[in-house]
Amino acid sequence: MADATKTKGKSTRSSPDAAGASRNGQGKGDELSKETLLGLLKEMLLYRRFEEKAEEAYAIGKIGGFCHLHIGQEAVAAGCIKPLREDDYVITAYREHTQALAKGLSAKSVMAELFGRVDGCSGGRGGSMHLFDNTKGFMGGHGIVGGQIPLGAGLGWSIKYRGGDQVCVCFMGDAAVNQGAFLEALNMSAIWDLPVIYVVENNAYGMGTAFSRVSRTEIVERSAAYGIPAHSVDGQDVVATYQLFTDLVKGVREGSGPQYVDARTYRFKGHSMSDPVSGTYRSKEEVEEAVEERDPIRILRDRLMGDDLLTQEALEAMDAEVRAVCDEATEFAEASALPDPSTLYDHVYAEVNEHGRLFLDNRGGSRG
Amino acid sequence: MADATKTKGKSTRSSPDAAGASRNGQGKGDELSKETLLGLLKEMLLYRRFEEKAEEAYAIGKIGGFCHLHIGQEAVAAGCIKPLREDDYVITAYREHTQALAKGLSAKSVMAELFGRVDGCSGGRGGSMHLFDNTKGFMGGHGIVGGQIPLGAGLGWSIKYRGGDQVCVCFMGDAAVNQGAFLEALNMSAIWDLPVIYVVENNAYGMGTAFSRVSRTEIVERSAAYGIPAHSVDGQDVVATYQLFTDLVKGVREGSGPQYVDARTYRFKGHSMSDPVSGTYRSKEEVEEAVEERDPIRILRDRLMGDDLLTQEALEAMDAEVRAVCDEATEFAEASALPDPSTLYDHVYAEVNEHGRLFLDNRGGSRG
Amino acid sequence: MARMTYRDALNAAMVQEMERDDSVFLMGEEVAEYDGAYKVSKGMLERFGDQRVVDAPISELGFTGLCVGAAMTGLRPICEFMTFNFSILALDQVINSAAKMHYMTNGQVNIPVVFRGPTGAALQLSAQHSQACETYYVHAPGVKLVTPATPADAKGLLAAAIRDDDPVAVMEGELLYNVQGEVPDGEYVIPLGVADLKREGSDVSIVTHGKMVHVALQAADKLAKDGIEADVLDLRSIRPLDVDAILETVRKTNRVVYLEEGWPYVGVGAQIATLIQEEAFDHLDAPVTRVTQADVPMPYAKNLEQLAKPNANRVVDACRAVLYAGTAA
Amino acid sequence: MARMTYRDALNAAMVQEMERDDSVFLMGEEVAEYDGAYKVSKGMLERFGDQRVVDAPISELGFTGLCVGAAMTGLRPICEFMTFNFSILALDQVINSAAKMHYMTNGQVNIPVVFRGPTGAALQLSAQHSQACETYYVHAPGVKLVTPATPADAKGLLAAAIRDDDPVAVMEGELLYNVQGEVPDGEYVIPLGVADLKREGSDVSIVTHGKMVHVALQAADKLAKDGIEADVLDLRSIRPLDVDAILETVRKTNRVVYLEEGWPYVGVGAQIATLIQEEAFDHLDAPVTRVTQADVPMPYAKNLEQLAKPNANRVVDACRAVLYAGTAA
Ligand SMILES: Cc1ncc(C[n+]2csc(CCOP(=O)(O)OP(=O)(O)O)c2C)c(N)n1
Ligand SMILES: Cc1ncc(C[n+]2csc(CCOP(=O)(O)OP(=O)(O)O)c2C)c(N)n1
Ligand SMILES: [Mg+2]
Ligand SMILES: [Mg+2]
Repeated sequence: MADATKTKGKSTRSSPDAAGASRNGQGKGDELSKETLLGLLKEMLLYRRFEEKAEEAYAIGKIGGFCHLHIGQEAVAAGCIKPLREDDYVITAYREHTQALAKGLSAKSVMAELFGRVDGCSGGRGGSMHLFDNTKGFMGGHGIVGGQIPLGAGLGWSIKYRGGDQVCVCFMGDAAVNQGAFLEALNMSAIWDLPVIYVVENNAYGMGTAFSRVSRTEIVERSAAYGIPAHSVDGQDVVATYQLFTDLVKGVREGSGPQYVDARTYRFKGHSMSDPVSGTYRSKEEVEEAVEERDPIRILRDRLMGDDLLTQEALEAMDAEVRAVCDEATEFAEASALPDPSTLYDHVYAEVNEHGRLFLDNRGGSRG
Repeated sequence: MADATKTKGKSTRSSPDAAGASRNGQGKGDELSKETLLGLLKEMLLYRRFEEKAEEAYAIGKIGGFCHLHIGQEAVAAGCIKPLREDDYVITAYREHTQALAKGLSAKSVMAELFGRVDGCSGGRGGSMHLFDNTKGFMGGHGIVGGQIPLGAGLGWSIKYRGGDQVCVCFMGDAAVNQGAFLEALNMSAIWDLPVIYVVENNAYGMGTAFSRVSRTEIVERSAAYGIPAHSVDGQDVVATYQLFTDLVKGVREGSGPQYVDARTYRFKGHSMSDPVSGTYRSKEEVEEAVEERDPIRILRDRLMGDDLLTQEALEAMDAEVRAVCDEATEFAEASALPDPSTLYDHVYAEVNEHGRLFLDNRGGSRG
Repeated sequence: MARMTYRDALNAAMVQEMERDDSVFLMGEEVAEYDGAYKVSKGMLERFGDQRVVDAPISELGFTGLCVGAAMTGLRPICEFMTFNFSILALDQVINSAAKMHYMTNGQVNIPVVFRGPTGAALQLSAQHSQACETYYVHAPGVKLVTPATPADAKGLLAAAIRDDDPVAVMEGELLYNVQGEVPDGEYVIPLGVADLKREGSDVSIVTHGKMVHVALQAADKLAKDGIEADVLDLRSIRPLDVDAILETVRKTNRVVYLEEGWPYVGVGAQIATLIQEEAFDHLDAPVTRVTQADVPMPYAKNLEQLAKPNANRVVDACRAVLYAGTAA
Repeated sequence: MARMTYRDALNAAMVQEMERDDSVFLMGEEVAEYDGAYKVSKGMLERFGDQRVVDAPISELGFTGLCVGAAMTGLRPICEFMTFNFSILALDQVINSAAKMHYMTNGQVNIPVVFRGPTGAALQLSAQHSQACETYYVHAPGVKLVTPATPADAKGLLAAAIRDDDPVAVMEGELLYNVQGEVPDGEYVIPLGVADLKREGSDVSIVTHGKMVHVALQAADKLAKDGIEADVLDLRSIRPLDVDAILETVRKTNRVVYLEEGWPYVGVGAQIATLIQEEAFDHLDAPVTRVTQADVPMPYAKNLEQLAKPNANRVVDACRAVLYAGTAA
């Protein structure tokens, strides 16, 4: 993809324009240190191996419910999140395993959550769609399409209210831009100048519906209505994404106000584990071509090898390392206990008020 | 106002561009027949006198609840609705007395509704905010800000589904564009090419909130996100509005798909009868200036007198005539009976199914 | 009669009604090209074309409102929610438009819309995807609600819902779609508001609706082993309500357990229990007892989820309790 | 003690808590420059500035979600709905985010948000503006709900709601804002979940909440003239519920009328009636009887509206009915 980064709309910042973008993109790409580049590769490899493990575990019934893999989209997670500080916020939808890893959650705690175990990052109560770690600024994991967008605005509101210089990155799928919550949250972010970067992970489909069937316009055109600068990036190019976000995060930290990013990517797997990879809505060929040409890991690997920054041996060593991390995570999850049944009623409320009893029962009685 | 009509965004139709608009506007204005012009004046006078009567009746407790006057905005009702056929649809919010009159409801049936009487257009059940007349294509009268927008899309859907050439005009206030329903309805209208004209009655305030405080962008910029052509018109200029709508309605009837209009207007009265005309949110001076310079009736009157199409005597005769209509409507309303108490439970459902009783009681019992 | 799944029975009802009446169309997320998220609308796009089987954007409030608007003109939309969980976003259009319009217009406008899709919990879908939504649909007058439990009821009730001139919610169950059963051939319409005695007994009444009918039948089997015979009354319709059928079983057994999959607080069971004590106070030998989901958001972990859901053993215990029969051995 | 209106008592509670805790802010439509649609936040903009008293766009779903998101980080938003009618648009954020988040996160995240504004009917506001919304807020576990009836309760309960670590809905009444009463000075906090016996009697219990407390007291006065003494129990808090107080009055009088302004079907009264018969079956000498809004969308016409609303005479009749005392002369 030639133009890795484009900026559109009333950009009030120093973001590169469409023409400059690819130049800058390439130029700055070379500026990233070898360490950073190898770090990004290793991250993405970790995400990939982690989800392959999850896929296996799902197949044998160790993981239940819905399980939405991010395979193919790893560069968006690494590129958008790695430029953040630990105290920055990330909030997202239900396709969020790799985003959680990117924000610093351990593979163990995420895998244990997928297994529904007590050591999971949500104590086994949340599952795949509701990963949370408050201490790492990872604010979930939300299952209602678009529901996280106003929440993300609220995280931004809180930063501003407290006078902090944190940034909130709020992810959503392309289909979420058709939810009313999108309008309401973006508009409030604009009028109150909230430090939020809204990222559309534009994988071109919401389940079986191509975005072009539910919109006359492009994703990148959706934020101008509120006066929020829009940027487009090739979300398979982790370097371009990382660079764009390094700039955007810096700008937002310094007070640029909300930003909007169309990260063009592709989902290599089915919508969820119960959905075939291809079907009536997209052909096997389409998927195969994407896997062949748009694999973010392969793209970075080839580039690093081409630039003599990576050898086959080094790659294999790296892969072995992340595989070991994932194996260990799986063992950890397996060994972790199921939640204690006596905790069923915990955390419905912060406390059960001593003066009144809550209605907590499932035998039809009224007492807790 | 020099540029009475402007068109913006991806207009795919023959709508005049910004430069041509004012020329055309003026040009075509002269083309309206004397009869049409006098008819528009008389309509607006009727709306004004009608609402002055309503104001009086409210003051003495004949009308209850919320009552939102349209005074100052009459040209929008006349200009947008008079170009329609009887079988076209109008759907709108709660500031809709004059729109109902414009769509052909009698002053009697509207006034009786405001009085909560059985001869009201909604049988006294709806009141000021819920005027309906199915037979005239007047589809209400809705009280939830933005609620009517998806309903309007549905009316458009129905026209298209049935292969008709009707048009639906869906009104909303400026504050309604910040509701998520706006995004969802406009987007669906765009992708399905529905025959709907969305009109924002842009009176610059939603209750006490200036639009500029809840938006970084202008009303007219809000439809491009969905690929719907946008038009701006001076909503105090009934001629410009009428002409724009004559064109738009023709276009939509012929298949142009949805359109979006920013009708710039001003509310001369308080938000509702319980709200003072001016207050912390807008000064007395601001209102006085608008009343002085932007009264749609005065603007048309001056123009007609300037063009020797109207004399003072003719105006007075016209005024006397519409006053008589309103007096008669008030007497009619006064004389109309309250709804029969035995009808309280009618029309909750189309029928009470004979096989099962509905739960219809207010004494705590379970029987109807 | 033909043996078919609940899924196919729903499909058959929609096909039957769309063949019969041009004003019926189906709109919802993934209903057309994808054949429905749960394949309920399989083959319908091909059969009826994309004007009548329509993929909606993920805009629940919007397409619900659109369907209600279309219904104002006499069309008969079937508005599918991928699951009712997502329809909470659309409640304003359900309550403020669909439920109230007929009344506000003094009967000028009917809203013959159907809202359908699965409600309640499937397996380990966690808190936001496991909610039973009956209460939100029946509190406001103006909407009807049916909850078919079997393939035959699915066909007959959905057909009736489509023909009805009022808004009708049809709440299905993801876990019911594969259930098999005998379904009458040809046009088959079950009037709304008629309960169905799914099993006859005389000692205790298990009153229930929807997916829980199967749990109630399991419980009745277990009870039968101990010589306790239960009436299992499937309400089928929550509005309108078959008050006579409820009172009849109460008068027969004098003991009632209400079983529902949703939360207890202002659940359907609360309404039915209140009704029973209002209307048949002197016929009750024990309080109407409810078995419901635990009053917690649905947890993901398998063991907690099982604990939170009602099951046959809890129903058995509740029946024994109202019979003052002690817990099962 | 000072005599003040309910409106001023709410204002006092907000001012008190905002002075005390920087993390509290108020957001809603018209709350700042306009002093609140019902002037509840009068003077607060001037006092606290526009970062803490914030006019929101008409985006109920959005600003509710924003408040919940802010609460995830420990802020304590007071989210005002101009009326709860409009909050139906926001229910997804109330139910799926606010109510479930603490549980889904295994207690990592608290949601100390307050939702407040008037609920129920005022005068002739017609169907879409006259809805009592309690049921929608208490069905799902995770949200608390209080319904102050007097100025003192308004101050004490709102303060408690703001200090509470859970989402708390505070439902007020447009028709209550001008009610006067004695209000304790200084910091005044009423614990959530404690009912208040507003009048003592021994013959019959009128249990109620919110605006209807005043109707119940009127009814009790009327009954007293016939020598019938009623307990008037104001629940004040619908979740958590003061079960002990309810059972105490039931055990004392053995006869209960539940009065509420909303619809009967799965209303709060249904829950309370069910609870009472579950927990105090043997203490009931008559069915728990409900007086509610008629099961119709609220009509505009004055006479129909009056017919649809509960009133003291209907409460009197219901009390006489549970006393088997025939109708009043
Ligand atoms: C409000 C709502 N409607 C429907 C669904 C069911 N659903 C889950 S994911 C999904 C598609 C979302 O697509 P997109 O936003 O593009 O994200 P992606 O899955 O491609 O990452 C749908 C319809 C839901 N979870 N929430
Ligand atoms: C969803 C919703 N929120 C709030 C209100 C209360 N309300 C009624 S009118 C109004 C202002 C609307 O302003 P605008 O859309 O500009 O229309 P205008 O009154 O100027 O005609 C508000 C906030 C409402 N009716 N519905
Ligand atoms: Mg997508
Ligand atoms: Mg306005």
